[in-house]
Amino acid sequence: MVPVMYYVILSAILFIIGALGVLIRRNAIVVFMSIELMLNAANLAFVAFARQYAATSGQLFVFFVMTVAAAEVAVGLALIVAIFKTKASINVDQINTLKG
Amino acid sequence: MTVQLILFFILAIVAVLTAVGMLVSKNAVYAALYLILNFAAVAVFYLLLNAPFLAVAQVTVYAGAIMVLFLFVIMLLGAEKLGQSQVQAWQRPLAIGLGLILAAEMVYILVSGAGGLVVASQGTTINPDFGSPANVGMELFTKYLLPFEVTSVLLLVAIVGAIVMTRVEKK
Amino acid sequence: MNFVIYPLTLTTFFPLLGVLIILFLKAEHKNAIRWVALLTSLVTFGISIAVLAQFDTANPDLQLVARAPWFQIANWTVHFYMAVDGLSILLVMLTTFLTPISILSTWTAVEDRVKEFMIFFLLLEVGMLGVFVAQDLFLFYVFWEFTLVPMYFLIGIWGGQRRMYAAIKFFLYTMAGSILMLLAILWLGIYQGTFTVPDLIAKGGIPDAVQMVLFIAFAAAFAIKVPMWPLHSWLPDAHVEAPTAGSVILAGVLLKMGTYGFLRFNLPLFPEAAVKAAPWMALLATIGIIYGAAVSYAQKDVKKLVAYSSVSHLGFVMLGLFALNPQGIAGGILQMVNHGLSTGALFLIVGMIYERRHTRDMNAFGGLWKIMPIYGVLTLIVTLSSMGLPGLNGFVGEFTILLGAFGSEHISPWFAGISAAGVIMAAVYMLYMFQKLFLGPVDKEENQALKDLNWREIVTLIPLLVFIFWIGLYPKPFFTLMAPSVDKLVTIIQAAAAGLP
Amino acid sequence: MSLSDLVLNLKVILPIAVLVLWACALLIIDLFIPAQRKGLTALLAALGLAVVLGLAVAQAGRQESAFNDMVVVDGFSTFLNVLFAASGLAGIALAYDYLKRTGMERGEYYTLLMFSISGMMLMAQATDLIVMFLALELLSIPLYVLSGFARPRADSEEAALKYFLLGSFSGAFVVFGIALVFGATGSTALATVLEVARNGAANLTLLVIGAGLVVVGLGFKVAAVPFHMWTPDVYQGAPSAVTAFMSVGAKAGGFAALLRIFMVAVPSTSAHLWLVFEILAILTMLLGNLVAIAQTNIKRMLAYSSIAHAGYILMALVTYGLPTTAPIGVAAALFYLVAYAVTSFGAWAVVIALEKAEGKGLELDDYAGLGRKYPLLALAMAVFMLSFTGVPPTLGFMGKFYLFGAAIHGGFVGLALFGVVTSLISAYFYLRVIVIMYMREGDPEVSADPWLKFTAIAAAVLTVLLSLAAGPLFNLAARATLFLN
Amino acid sequence: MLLSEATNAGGNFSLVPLVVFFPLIGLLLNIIFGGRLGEKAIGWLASLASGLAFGVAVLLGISLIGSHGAGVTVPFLDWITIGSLHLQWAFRVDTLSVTMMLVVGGVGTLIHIYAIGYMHEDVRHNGDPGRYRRFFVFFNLFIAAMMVLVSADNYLMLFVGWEGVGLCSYLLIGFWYDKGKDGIGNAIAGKKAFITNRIGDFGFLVASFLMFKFFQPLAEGGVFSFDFDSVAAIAPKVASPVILAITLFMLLGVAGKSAQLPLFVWLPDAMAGPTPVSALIHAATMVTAGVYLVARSFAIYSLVPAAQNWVAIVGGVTALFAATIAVAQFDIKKVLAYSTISQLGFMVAAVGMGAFVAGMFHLVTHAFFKALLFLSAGSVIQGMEHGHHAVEHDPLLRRKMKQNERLGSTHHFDPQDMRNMGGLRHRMKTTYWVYLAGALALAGIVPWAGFWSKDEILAEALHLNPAVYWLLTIAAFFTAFYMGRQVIMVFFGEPRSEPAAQAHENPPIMTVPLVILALLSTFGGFLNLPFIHTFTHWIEYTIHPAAEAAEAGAEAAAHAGPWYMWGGLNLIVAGLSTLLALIAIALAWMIYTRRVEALKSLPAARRPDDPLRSMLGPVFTGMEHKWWVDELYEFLIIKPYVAISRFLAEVIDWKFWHDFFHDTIIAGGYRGLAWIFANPIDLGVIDGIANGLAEGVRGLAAQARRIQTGFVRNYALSVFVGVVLIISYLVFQLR
Repeated sequence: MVPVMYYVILSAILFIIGALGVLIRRNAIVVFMSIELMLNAANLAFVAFARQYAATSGQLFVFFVMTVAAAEVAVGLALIVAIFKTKASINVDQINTLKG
Repeated sequence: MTVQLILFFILAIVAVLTAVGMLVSKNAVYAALYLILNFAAVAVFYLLLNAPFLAVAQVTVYAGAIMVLFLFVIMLLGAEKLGQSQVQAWQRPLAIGLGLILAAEMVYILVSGAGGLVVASQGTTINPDFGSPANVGMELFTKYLLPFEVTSVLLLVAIVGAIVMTRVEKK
Repeated sequence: MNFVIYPLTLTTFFPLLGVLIILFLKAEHKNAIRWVALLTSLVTFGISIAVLAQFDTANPDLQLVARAPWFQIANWTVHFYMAVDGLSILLVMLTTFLTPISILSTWTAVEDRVKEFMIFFLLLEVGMLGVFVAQDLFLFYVFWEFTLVPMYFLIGIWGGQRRMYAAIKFFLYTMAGSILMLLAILWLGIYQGTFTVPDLIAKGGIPDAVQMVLFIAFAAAFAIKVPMWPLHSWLPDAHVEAPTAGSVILAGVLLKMGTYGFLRFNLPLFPEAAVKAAPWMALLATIGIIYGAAVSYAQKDVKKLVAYSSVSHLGFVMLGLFALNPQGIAGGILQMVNHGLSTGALFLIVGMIYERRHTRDMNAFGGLWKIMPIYGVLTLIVTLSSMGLPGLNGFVGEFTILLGAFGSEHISPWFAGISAAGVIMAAVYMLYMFQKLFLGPVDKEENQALKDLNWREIVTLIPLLVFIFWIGLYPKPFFTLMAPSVDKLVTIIQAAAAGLP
Repeated sequence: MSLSDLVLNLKVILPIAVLVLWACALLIIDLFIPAQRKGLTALLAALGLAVVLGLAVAQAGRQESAFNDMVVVDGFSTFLNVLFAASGLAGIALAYDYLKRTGMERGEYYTLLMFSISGMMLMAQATDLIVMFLALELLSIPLYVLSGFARPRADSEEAALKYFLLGSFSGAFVVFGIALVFGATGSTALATVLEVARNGAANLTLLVIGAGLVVVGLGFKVAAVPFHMWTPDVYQGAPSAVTAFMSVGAKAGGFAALLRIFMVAVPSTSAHLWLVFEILAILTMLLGNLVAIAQTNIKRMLAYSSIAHAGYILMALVTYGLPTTAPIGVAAALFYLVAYAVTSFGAWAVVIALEKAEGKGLELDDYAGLGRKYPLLALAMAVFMLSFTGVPPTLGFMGKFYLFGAAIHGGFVGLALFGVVTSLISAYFYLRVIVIMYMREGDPEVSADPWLKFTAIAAAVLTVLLSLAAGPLFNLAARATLFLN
Repeated sequence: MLLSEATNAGGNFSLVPLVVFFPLIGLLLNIIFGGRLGEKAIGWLASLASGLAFGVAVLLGISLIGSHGAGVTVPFLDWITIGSLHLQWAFRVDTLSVTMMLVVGGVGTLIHIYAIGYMHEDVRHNGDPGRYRRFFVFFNLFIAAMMVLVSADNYLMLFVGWEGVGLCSYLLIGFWYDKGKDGIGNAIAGKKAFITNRIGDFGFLVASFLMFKFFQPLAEGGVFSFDFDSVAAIAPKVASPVILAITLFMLLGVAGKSAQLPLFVWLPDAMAGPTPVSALIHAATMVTAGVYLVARSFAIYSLVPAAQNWVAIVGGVTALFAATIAVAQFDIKKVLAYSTISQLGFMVAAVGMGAFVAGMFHLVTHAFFKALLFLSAGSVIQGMEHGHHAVEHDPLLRRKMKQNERLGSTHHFDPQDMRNMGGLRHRMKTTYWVYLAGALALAGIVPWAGFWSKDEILAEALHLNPAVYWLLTIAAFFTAFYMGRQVIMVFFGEPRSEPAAQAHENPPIMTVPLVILALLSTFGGFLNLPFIHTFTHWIEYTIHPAAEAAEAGAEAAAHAGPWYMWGGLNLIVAGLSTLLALIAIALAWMIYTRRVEALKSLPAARRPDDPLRSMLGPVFTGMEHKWWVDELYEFLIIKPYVAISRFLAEVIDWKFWHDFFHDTIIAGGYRGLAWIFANPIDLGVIDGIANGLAEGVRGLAAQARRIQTGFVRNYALSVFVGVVLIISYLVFQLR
């Protein structure tokens, strides 16, 4: 039996890697994927805790998060496509006309 | 060391490595593929954690549908690679430093502060039905009826939003 | 609830009726607007006389009380609580008295945006009256802050060259002080359980250390408003840039709000702290007196000179208040009125010449007495009043203040002694001003053809002069009005002082 | 769950249900409304919102939960629901002519707006972290889209992308935080979390860290420093009508969640987290007000101003662990939200009135001479600026009075001091607007839109009158904290 | 007690408020109706007002005789009542105040009448006839204020009159405010008078504060009213250092008003006023107020010998000091001005020593003869102006005058310069004779008034304070000398200028008052003849206790003293002073007739304008320049004050408080902070630094532009930093 905390630690590490992806990557799509990784990491923690407490609610939360992720992806990718049409770039570093 | 533990470590290494791979790969397509691998590894964890329904959903919805969509958009936009630029170069080391600090803190606090959980988990017996699609579905449509309905609205909104964002205006 | 027709509420809010009427007048009908404003303020003055008639001079407590719970926040009840006593009745009268005079003074001076001007002016009157009659700290604060707004516009829109700078500075400085007071008010309301002043005084029992902090928080608001040295830096700007009527009201009433605040709140609410702080306040007051007088003398701009003289004069008021004895406090109150009359009149006078010559540089004048004899004589009387010539109002105030300060148990007689030298210095800068403007030969071409005062201008000044003489020769009615309340206040302070080690 | 049960449960979320259904219906109806007459959609949406407002008001005094304790109706939720519905109406009023003028009039605008409102209302009613998270997303996703509604204007798209990426990013923190809270207590239901924590059965470490991460995510929504950086860019880039709505709705939604989670579920973390809130509040007030001074674009200035106001409301959260002060804090925060909403909508109405189709007219200098040319509009704007500053007699002052009072009641005098000092700082840039309007000469142009003017003037009148007769509003806000008992 | 009740007190005492009200009514009538009245009517109306006041004073005097000198207090109105302070408008009628009222009313009325004629000319000469009315309004105001001063029952009411007369002095000195040096000289002189007086008043005020602080607790019922009686009653119970302080501060007031050292400097400048003003205010009445004050306060001065000594020394030194300056003046009025200062010194010394009666006596006689001298000087000046006028309108004479070596231009002719006069005794006979009477009175020649009063002072001084006696005696010698010099220079010899040769006598409206005053100056001394002592007894009704102490010796000596005491007159003192006076006059005669003749042989360029100049050298220069006191004050007080106030105003207040502190520290700090937050911190100070490190040195401006990021990743970093900080804090907390 693997201690639950191992999963949680793993999920924390994955979460942080995801966050780093947001901070480091310049490709809007990759940034977005990193966010997905973060959500995924959180999900892992949820499932682990659900197992710990034998509570289905944890698993259901994961289910909802997946749905939300899907919704976000729909909107997000549409947005990226739209931006690409206007700016011909999805480099977040080039999207900085608003500032100050 | 049990088999489960060995399996865990192997998979954990895979998960971390694929995540790092996503982080560092120059090509967005590679990044997406790494991520799919990562999701797959996580799906196996779900199985280990008595969540078969979620494991399936993870593979189909996440690794399948969502990531395919990503790949599709990457290809569509031809945005596999971005040109090199030095803009914000300073942010990378800073972010990594901060990330390492945070990771250290999390590990420390989870190991030391949340230790009680580890012990408690040992003896827990699990209903064999736990996490099965039937069980999850039952919960979903009774106790979690409202959130479930909300997700439907959410998806509707997402659809409308996606259309609004991409529809070509007829002038 | 017959609040609307209650004397004090009616006095306070009556100008709003004028505001309403003016709102429905066309901006082009300037004279109609002026008349409405003037009549409104005159009626307000009339109502305030009715208030005075109902005022019982023998009663030391708050009178003509209009009190009702206003609203409740958490379990802190805020009251709509208006009342007057001997400490405030004169200031109420001063406000209603100066407002019509100021409005009259703008008759030809303000041609631009008359409608807005009059609206702001009447709103200002509401705010000022509210400050003097509010007996609930919250209500008081609302009026206190509210006065900033119309004054801000008066300076900012109808002011001189650097009006924006002056307006913002005025607003920020005064607000800087009052926000600390807001915290102190909250503290009192929350920990003492009431916002009404009489209840707070009755409750008492604030620990010494806290009392000092609260004292300072209140003092910050009032000291800036007064303004006490060294917080006076906004005053010359505000005065110089403000239009004449604004200056009159600013000097005549708004500054009094600060000294009144000390009187109404700092002294009775925190008597122990007041006793302890008295030497420091007296020190600042004394520095203000001497400093203001010295700085006035070096000014070239008449209005600035008068502005700095206010620093000096209000130093006297503060010195009197913190003498913490009947002579000092009564003198202080009277000196508030005196300063309102004299300095108000001086600003009117400066405004009159500015309207004719569009400069306030003293070097541009000289020998005006010959050209404008009536103007000269009226100015002379006001000048003398301002420098405290016995027989005129200024002397009565300054003398009683100094007498009180010299005899005070709480502050050193040195303060009074040094401040008395301020009387000499007042003569120096006032006579200098008079000399620069009115004496000597008429050596400037532009001054040759100046017209003497017209009837309207004389009418604006005469009421002030009447009071200048009246208070100087027979101030008894004024002292009678305030005496019981002052005695009561002194009793409170004495009791507190007796409890101190 | 039987049908009658369902009906009973639905009654609790009736306003939301009606709103969502009406929005779905409108999606379809909109298809049949010709492009030139999208105003009709607006009117229909407004109608729906008005009905929802009525329903929300009708819920007053009710106190019951539904859907297995997923949602609740109580004073708190009713108060906020009314606020959200009213904000929606104001948002439509502001958008009505603006969309036409700027050529982005499409029916989806209104349906998205309504969906977003439904998310906010759900947020106010949610008593389970799952629902809360979903509500957060339901609130946010339409706003992401609306921010980019001026597509293909680059500003607007950029705003949308920034908002979206950062929103999702911070959303992930919320999810992870909830996961930790779940890990600490084994439940996502607020009541259970509270109970477990109270019994000492919860893992405090996980609970505190989880709560801390939730603060991050929601702090982003309410634009607390240092999670605020999206605000100016998004406020500037998004269509002004959206910004106006967002500045009120998103913030109120975020605070609804923060208040409910921290007051109801995890007061046990206050020993660890109150300082975090205090520092966030201080930083937010300070930075928001300071940076606003340096702005020349009115939208950016209002953005920083909205950051600052979030700081003031955060003051209420600092008190969340004190049983006697917390209700006062909640009431004060709710009151302040109303004050802020009224003032903010008014100010944005003026901004929109001056904005030109090509995005010009947003610099502060464009306001020169407004006082002379459009006295009523300028007067209204002056009232809003004074209310933002906190000068009586305005709602803004009442709100600050209440908030500072709560802080002092809780013993946070230093925090209150920061509050007043930053208010003073804020006076500087708010007054500058007045200075420019009244004391400089200029020739501004205003689009004569009755709805805008109505909104502005009504807001101004409300700002002043409500402050003078604030008693009922204070009572409502105070009663809205009943859930804490 | 009101007026009606006071009437029952008996006699005419209740009329006393009228001494104030008559002049006030007069001035009000002139203000209101003066515009429609002719000059004559205005003048006579004012004179009538003053005359009526005098009439009331006479009635009061008669009543006092009737009541055997018992004074009364006539309350009129409450003034200031606060707690333990109770001030009244109340009038005091006793022999001391009535004496002053008589002097003020009598001399005042005469000068009013004189001024009717004098001002008629003066306003025309100065080219503004419109000011005629104003003059009489001010004059009546002065009488009213002076009456308030002398009839006051308490120190504060006295102070009202005290400052009131100061105001009138200011107004009348600056009456020709557009004339004088640079057109503003007169106005400045007025201001100088007022401010110098204010310095004195400061002393008065502090004295009154001290009085209140220490007398009030001892007062009956704890209520102190500053009235003379209660002050006198309480004073012995108060610690003597306090009394000393009070008296010394009061002395400062006295020095200011009565032009004593060190505050005398304003009086010579005050001569800028029209001559009747100098006569009435700056010789006869106002300046004696200080003497009156000390006499009034005899009860407290008597308690502290140290203070008395100080007062006496101040008086004595001033008397001598001013007398020396008077010797070297050329302006006819300046001589008289310094003479006035000197004579005031006599009086102050007298009252200081405790010889209150002698001081008051000299005050009265001095009022007569000094008013006379000033008025006759005015007559001389106007005569000279007539002469000048005649010269201006006669081309022949004008040419003649042009040739006059010392007067380059006729426009700068000074009708007051004695060097332009001479020989006037033939052209202005009346003036000459009355002037002579005045001069003899002042010089102290038997039997003119000055002899009796001055001699009484000297006799008392010998007895009470020998040092002061010698000071005064020498001063008396100088007095006789400069009067001799003046009379000779003005009236004797040959006319030294064309106008002097053309001068002529003034109309009777001016000369009649002169004659009356001359008679008073001649016979005024008989008020207090040896053996009879009418005046002494009169005053002693009021200054009884002090008189007992101070004059007991003199009285005793009068009856049982050595051979040289003759009915209260010290024959040795009288003889010595008379002898000295005669010697001085003789000396003056020698120098200014003989010596002048002798000097005529010198060429005009090298001929000194005054023979003394060559005889005394630098001493004369010193005297001529008033021992440079004005310059000293300018250097020590005025310049520093102006510099300090400039410094405070321009540097401290404006540059520091206003600009630096407000604009730089507060506003600038505020803006700077805002900028830092807005730009580097909010948008990446880190960016700027890191870029700088990574990319080397680049222009700061470029950096500033570049750090306006707008990068979404920076924003995310900000969020992340927040997360790390919060988690770190929590980890630290939970540890």
